[in-house]
Amino acid sequence: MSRNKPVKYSALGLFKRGLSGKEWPRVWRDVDLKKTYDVVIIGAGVHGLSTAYYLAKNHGVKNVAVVDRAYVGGGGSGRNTAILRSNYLTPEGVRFYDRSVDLYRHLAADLNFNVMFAPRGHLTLAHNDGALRTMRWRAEVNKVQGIDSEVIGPEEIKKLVPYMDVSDDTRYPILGALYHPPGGIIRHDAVNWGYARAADAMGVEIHQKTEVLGINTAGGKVTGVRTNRGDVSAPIVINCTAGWATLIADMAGVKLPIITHPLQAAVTEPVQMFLSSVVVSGSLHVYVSQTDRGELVFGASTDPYAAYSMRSSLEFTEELAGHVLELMPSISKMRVLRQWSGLCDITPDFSPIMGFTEVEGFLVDVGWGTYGFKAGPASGEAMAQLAATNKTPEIISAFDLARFEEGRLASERGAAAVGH
Amino acid sequence: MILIPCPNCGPRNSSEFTYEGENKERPNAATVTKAQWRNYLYLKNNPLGWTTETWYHSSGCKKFLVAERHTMTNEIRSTKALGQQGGAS
Amino acid sequence: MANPTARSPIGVNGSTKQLGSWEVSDATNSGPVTLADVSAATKILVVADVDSARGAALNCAFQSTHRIDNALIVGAGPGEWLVLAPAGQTPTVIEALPGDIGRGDLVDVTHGGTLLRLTGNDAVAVMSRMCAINVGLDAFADGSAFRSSFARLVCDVARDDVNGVPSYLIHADRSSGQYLFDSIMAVGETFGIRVTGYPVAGL
Amino acid sequence: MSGAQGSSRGAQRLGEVVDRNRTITFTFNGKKYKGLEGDTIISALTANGVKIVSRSWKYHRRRGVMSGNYHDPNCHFQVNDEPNVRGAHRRLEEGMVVSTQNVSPSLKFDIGAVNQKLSRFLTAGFYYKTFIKPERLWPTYEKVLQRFAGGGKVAATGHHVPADKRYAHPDVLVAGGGPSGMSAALSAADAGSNVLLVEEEYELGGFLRWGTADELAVAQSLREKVAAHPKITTLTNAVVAGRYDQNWVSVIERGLPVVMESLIKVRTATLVAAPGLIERPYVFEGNDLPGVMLSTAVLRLVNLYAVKPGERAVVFTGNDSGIAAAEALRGIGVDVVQVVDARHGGGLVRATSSRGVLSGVELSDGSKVLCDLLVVAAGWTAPTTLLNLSGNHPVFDEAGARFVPGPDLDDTVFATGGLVGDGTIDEILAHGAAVGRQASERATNGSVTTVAPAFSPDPHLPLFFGTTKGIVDFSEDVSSKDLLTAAHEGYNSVELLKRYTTATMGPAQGKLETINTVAVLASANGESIEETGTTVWRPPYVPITLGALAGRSYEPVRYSPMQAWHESHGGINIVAGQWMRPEHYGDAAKEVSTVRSGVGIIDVTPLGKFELKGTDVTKLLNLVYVNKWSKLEVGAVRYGVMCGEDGVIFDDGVTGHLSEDRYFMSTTSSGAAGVYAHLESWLQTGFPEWDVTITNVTSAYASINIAGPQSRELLSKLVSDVDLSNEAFPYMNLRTGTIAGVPGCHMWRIGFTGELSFEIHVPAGFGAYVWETLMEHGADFGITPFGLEAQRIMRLEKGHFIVGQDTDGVTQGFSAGIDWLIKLDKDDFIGKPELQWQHDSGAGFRLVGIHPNDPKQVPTEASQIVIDGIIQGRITSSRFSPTLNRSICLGLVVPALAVAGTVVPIRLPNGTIIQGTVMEHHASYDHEGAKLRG
Ligand SMILES: Cc1cc2nc3c(=O)[nH]c(=O)nc-3n(C[C@H](O)[C@H](O)[C@H](O)COP(=O)(O)OP(=O)(O)OC[C@H]3O[C@@H](n4cnc5c(N)ncnc54)[C@H](O)[C@@H]3O)c2cc1C
Ligand SMILES: NC(=O)c1ccc[n+]([C@@H]2O[C@H](COP(=O)([O-])OP(=O)(O)OC[C@H]3O[C@@H](n4cnc5c(N)ncnc54)[C@H](O)[C@@H]3O)[C@@H](O)[C@H]2O)c1
Ligand SMILES: Cc1cc2nc3c(=O)[nH]c(=O)nc-3n(C[C@H](O)[C@H](O)[C@H](O)COP(=O)(O)O)c2cc1C
Ligand SMILES: [Zn+2]
Repeated sequence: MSRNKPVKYSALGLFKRGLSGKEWPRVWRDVDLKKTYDVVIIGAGVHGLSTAYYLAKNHGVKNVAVVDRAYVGGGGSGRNTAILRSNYLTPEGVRFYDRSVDLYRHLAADLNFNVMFAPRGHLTLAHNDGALRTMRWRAEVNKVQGIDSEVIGPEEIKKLVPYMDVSDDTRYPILGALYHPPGGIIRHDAVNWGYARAADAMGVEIHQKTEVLGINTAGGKVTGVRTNRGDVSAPIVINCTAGWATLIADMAGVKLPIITHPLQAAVTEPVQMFLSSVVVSGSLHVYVSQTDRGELVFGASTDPYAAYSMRSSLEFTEELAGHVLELMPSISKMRVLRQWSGLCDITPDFSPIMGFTEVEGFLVDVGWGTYGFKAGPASGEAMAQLAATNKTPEIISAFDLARFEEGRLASERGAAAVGH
Repeated sequence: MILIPCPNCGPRNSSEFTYEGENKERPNAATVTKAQWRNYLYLKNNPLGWTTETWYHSSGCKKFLVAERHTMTNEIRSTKALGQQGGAS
Repeated sequence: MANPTARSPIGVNGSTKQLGSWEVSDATNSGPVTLADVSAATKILVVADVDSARGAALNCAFQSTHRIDNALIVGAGPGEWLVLAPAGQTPTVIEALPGDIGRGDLVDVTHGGTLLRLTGNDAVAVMSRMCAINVGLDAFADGSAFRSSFARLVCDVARDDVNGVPSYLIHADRSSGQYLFDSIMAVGETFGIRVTGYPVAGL
Repeated sequence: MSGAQGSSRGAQRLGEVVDRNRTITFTFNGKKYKGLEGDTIISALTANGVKIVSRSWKYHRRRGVMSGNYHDPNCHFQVNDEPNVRGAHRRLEEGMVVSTQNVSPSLKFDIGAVNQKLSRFLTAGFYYKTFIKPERLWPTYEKVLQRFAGGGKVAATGHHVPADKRYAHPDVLVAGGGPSGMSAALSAADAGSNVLLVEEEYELGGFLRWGTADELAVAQSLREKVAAHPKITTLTNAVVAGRYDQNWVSVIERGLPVVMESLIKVRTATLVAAPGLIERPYVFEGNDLPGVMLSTAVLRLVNLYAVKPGERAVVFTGNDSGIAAAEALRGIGVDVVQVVDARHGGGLVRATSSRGVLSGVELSDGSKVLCDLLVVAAGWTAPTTLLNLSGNHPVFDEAGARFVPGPDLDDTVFATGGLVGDGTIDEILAHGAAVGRQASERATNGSVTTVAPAFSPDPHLPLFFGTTKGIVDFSEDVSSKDLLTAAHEGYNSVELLKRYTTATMGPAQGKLETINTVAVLASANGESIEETGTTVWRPPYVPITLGALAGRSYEPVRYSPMQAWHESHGGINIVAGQWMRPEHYGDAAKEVSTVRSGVGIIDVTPLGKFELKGTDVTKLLNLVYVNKWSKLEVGAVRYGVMCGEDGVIFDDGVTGHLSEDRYFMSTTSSGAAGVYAHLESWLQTGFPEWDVTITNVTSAYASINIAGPQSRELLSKLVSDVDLSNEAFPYMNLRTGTIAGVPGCHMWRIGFTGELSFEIHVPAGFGAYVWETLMEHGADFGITPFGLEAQRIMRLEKGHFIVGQDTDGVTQGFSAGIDWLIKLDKDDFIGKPELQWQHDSGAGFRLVGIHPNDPKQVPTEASQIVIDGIIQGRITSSRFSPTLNRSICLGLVVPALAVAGTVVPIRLPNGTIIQGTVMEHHASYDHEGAKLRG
């Protein structure tokens, strides 16, 4: 097996190559698809890639293929608004996402790839007292778990976001916000590429333009996958396909409680920095942050009906603009540059599904809905452990598939109106 | 904005409707097992392709209707009022 | 005890007159577009099977209007009619409604709704800023009706021209009356909209 | 230099659009200039000899006019408080304050230009490779990177001036008002269709506007026909910005009097795309120097504005547009020193500079020519965006060296003009006319019979990049070298290349740079352009202001009939969903004690109210409520709780039996709409045979709760036709009668406060009158109006839970302490299986009353009950009770703690732990209900 020779990225390296004009080596290799792997991971999003990375790094399982019908990060992982936070509502959720943010914090060094983690602070606004009560609830659950999360009032919000209209004569007055200083944004593509590069360096193969067309099973066990590039056998197949998760699971005869809804996003043209925090308003269905390039990145809630269409809609930008101008009327002359859409795999309890299915060796890491990017590292770490040890790690035990039939829903529902 | 041909009102913007999703048969509550009931509650088809689903024309005739929609193109090839045979296309 | 006074959800700016128990504006303005608050009008909701005796007797298809004497019947929904008449005529209107109530209902919703009349040659321009339905003069002819989202409210809208001038009756939930009125006034501003009083004709 | 002096306005041109008699004064970077009415910012600056108009984003290179149209990436300015104004499109206005964006300290001396020196190190994606360690320094580096952010500034003080959006419903919408678009519009209109014709520029005519005398004449004649046609509505300075599902099309009108832009939402039967062609830049060293311009930019500047873009010009061309530009330049007195025609073997190697602007060119024959203007005419890009957005996959036409519409065009979308092919004016007009007729046919009768003449691109040279490296994406400062490096590193598909280098991600969104990007990548991969493909086109076609998208805000507000009274009597509003209602009138505690000792009234109009009529109403009630309804007598009311199929509580309320087949249901205020849809859903989809008609009468009645020991006395002053005595009208009953002379009022003996109380429902028009009358007659009793807060305190004293506050998204029936209500012996009801299983397992939290041991401590709502680090419950409601003079709470706790007398630790937000005791009952006040029944 050919190993990719990793070359360390550094400012010095950049300088030397700038002088010598020597090219950088490839981020990951283009190799032929083999007939057999120890593990086949479907989906080269953050979940598939991080699972592969931790399989190789933490468990020495390196004969792994990550296959994707499109390109690395072509799914939700390449089209999400890259908001990270750990201030969830349920104790299981808080613990899990906190682990993920912690891994993100040191990911650049771990992967030797600058993922531009920016903990700029995360604000969830409350416009009525029901919402404010939910914010308090979240804050208190968080504090019990040691997460930095506090309800703050309009004056403090104004200090963090000077462009915010916090006056009380608006249609949706801002009564307060849940403030979560460690929350922030990250350069999502860099995370995907960084994981792919680091996994590849340890021997994992990344196969783009490789579409899974079927799952082979025998006697209740998975034996491999059928792809547009031929059959591949593997005793373990992990479904990390988010919006397409039920289509893959159906191939294995596994039913998942998931509905696919498009989620849209948009960016404006860049302007000089004026917004450092991430601002979310559940009641107004909008969230916004400003990237280092100066664009505002917007998101909202999912489209109201199930679809696999990734087309955009006009009403999305209309609603978004209306609502964001309620919050920041002064940005009325900024222009929306581009809008796009991705697919979200929504579960009944707004929580993911990680673990075993009734088909032995067919594992799922799905149900990531509108919030799964931030979970990438922790779920990859846990799924790798699960695949390598055949045991469910404690940190994800609340998120098993059986919980639906057994009536143990892990409800993030209360706080999930716009759950980024 | 997709256009939904309401069998009562004619073509209307989808923003006038509430999406109800796949309509599932309610199991008999007297005999149902947990597995069957939770299947009814949580497991819905999520096809890529044609799907049959219920919409509620909440800002129009206030009637529920059944539509066949393609989940990739959002094309709607038929709608019918509940309990009605044919219907608008 | 004094006689009880009924008020519209829309505040009156200026002088009022008494119309039965209702207090209404007595302004008489004209302009390229006018808006009148006719919330005091009698409003009866009839629900019946379309092919029942009553349904047939109302003689008014869904999405159209039909006049019987001074009442305007609006085909508001499939098997659902909104009967509009001058203020204070609830008992007479109910009395005059043809056909028996079978399955279905008849409810006096006079107090549950707000009713506005938007009139003028520019009225259609105002309308086209507030709802997605094609309200072009040909597409939505006199005697037509629809129920749709209007200023983001669910409204029943009927075209009921006055002396050949386009005119629209807009019916919405009473609690949003002031909001609806203010919204139309704001949109109408560029067209020189004027507020006028309760029409003498009564609706 | 940016400060260059002297006018370069030439003699009158045939198609000139400026008014030489009207001068406009404006400032650019603080300096005063003059232009003419009709000038764009850029034509005026050029007329003033200003060559350097901006700095590039990353390397801060000097930039001048390039494409000279709306999309020109070098011509973005800050104008007054507006960022990113398109200077090659926006017309001058008197007193305009124009400045360069993103330079410090000035356009002339821009410190960022040091990046040019570093450019070999700042290759695409350099930041991914650096600033990795030490981690703690990254935030500082990030701040430095943010200084790169391009674009103008927005002020915190601006505001949103709402523009009305409007809807339009033409039969045919034509995007583009060039010859093909006008021709299509005319023939569609002649065929009887209503046509909306939308043109991005200020006038119709397309490329004809800067053409020859003949072309100008054709344009004029078409314009006149269009203007005279009654079935054509024309919008200029408006743009078709997007095409969405089923021909839902966004059109932006610009330059309106008060607002900048407004949105028209068009549902059109058919769409004709006639956007013409966009000239594409050519990649070579020095291609972004000020003085290097596309031929159409030159044609515009010269023929529309009579401006000389330089003194000594070299023209590099692969088509007739370069020849036309040379002609125009000569016509205005520019010295065209050489025309290098690629069709005859000419080649361009690089452009050279002196003091930051173009000074000469080096040609492939080795010659060097001095010049201050290099005109480049490399070829055309078809702006296929509207087709891509319609689901079409354009295909690459090798010979024509551009994309053309693919065969999979939606049958309601048509294309004509330059987008489809090249030809003489007559051929363009003929194709436009045929397509216009097709669009009309499809719009009116569905089937298309007209056959359009064959029309395809003429052969064009594939001039994408030359032998030297240059800029590919001008707005993102991405060079062909960057692209090659990235492809070599493995970012070798268009999508990865785009995201890694940011090519095509800037304001022009690929309209100028996609083809060259793809061509460079194709060369790196040894593939064809077709195989390489393009990135995904997305809306909008051009950027749209948030203000236009937002428009006027339609956020319905609901008021009760008594709102005016509340506001004039000190009521402080609270937003409760769509409703505005008084939270209190100054002192909620005082309102509580007045009610407890005398009488008070509260406006509860927002309560959901439905009239249910029919022979099967009890069946419906039995289905949706967890309790039983068959034996409810006429005149009685009953409390009920509704759960979902998952057993989770979603609403509660009281329903009364008015007469034989008529019931009156009330719901929570926020639950009303949901309950209505829920009931209709079961009736329409589950039990269509049931005879039940539901009428929403929420707003038809003003609802007032009269509460307090003296409520009966007060009400009896206003009611004569109903016996209000306890015997005749006991608790949990209803009567209908006349209040204060208003007939048809419902009176219910119920209340949320725990006091003797009457909830009255009065025909809404009389609401204010009845309220005022109650206040008047209550004066003797010291009556008080009370708001939501007093009611919340009293309901908590009485131990009533609030759905959504004391319950949440997973609280099943048996968790709320309503075991007595849930009738598992009923055959069936919504949620029964789950409730049965919850009953059997005893799972889930339990709602209990909790009294803090320190009666002065009021634990904040949401305070957690934590034992051994594990969350065991939380406070859902808490208040200081003025009646009991102590703090009281409701809370959800694990079953083990739900035993009266259990002491639980409550963690306050500041971390302090206080103790609370679980109570026997939810109610802390009058648990037996003696007051209610009195
Ligand atoms: C607009 C938007 C905004 C979002 N914002 C946030 C946010 O701010 N914070 C946050 O935490 N989360 C956010 N999310 C959610 C987040 O993006 C996803 O949950 C997450 O990226 C899922 O990652 P994944 O690796 O599981 O799946 P994906 O990244 O979606 O990857 C799935 C992959 O599977 C591949 N695939 C599918 N079918 C096949 C097949 N048959 N064969 C081979 N490959 C296949 C696809 O090509 C795709 O690349 C957002 C999502 C969207 C759409
Ligand atoms: N000689 C030249 O300079 C030249 C230049 C371009 C095209 N041509 C020829 O002319 C023909 C083109 O004629 P035509 O009528 O197709 O194009 P055109 O370029 O004359 O007109 C197209 C018009 O559409 C407008 N437009 C583009 N996108 C728009 C949008 N989204 N919304 C609103 N308006 C939009 C443009 O502003 C332009 O005025 C081609 O055959 C080509 O060979 C010649
Ligand atoms: C955080 C973030 C920032 C983005 N910024 C830009 C941008 O500045 N310019 C741009 O053209 N697209 C931007 N995009 C959108 C992408 O171009 C693209 O639309 C998105 O990844 C979805 O892919 P698709 O449009 O190819 O389907 C951004 C996307 C994300 C997730
Ligand atoms: Zn309908």
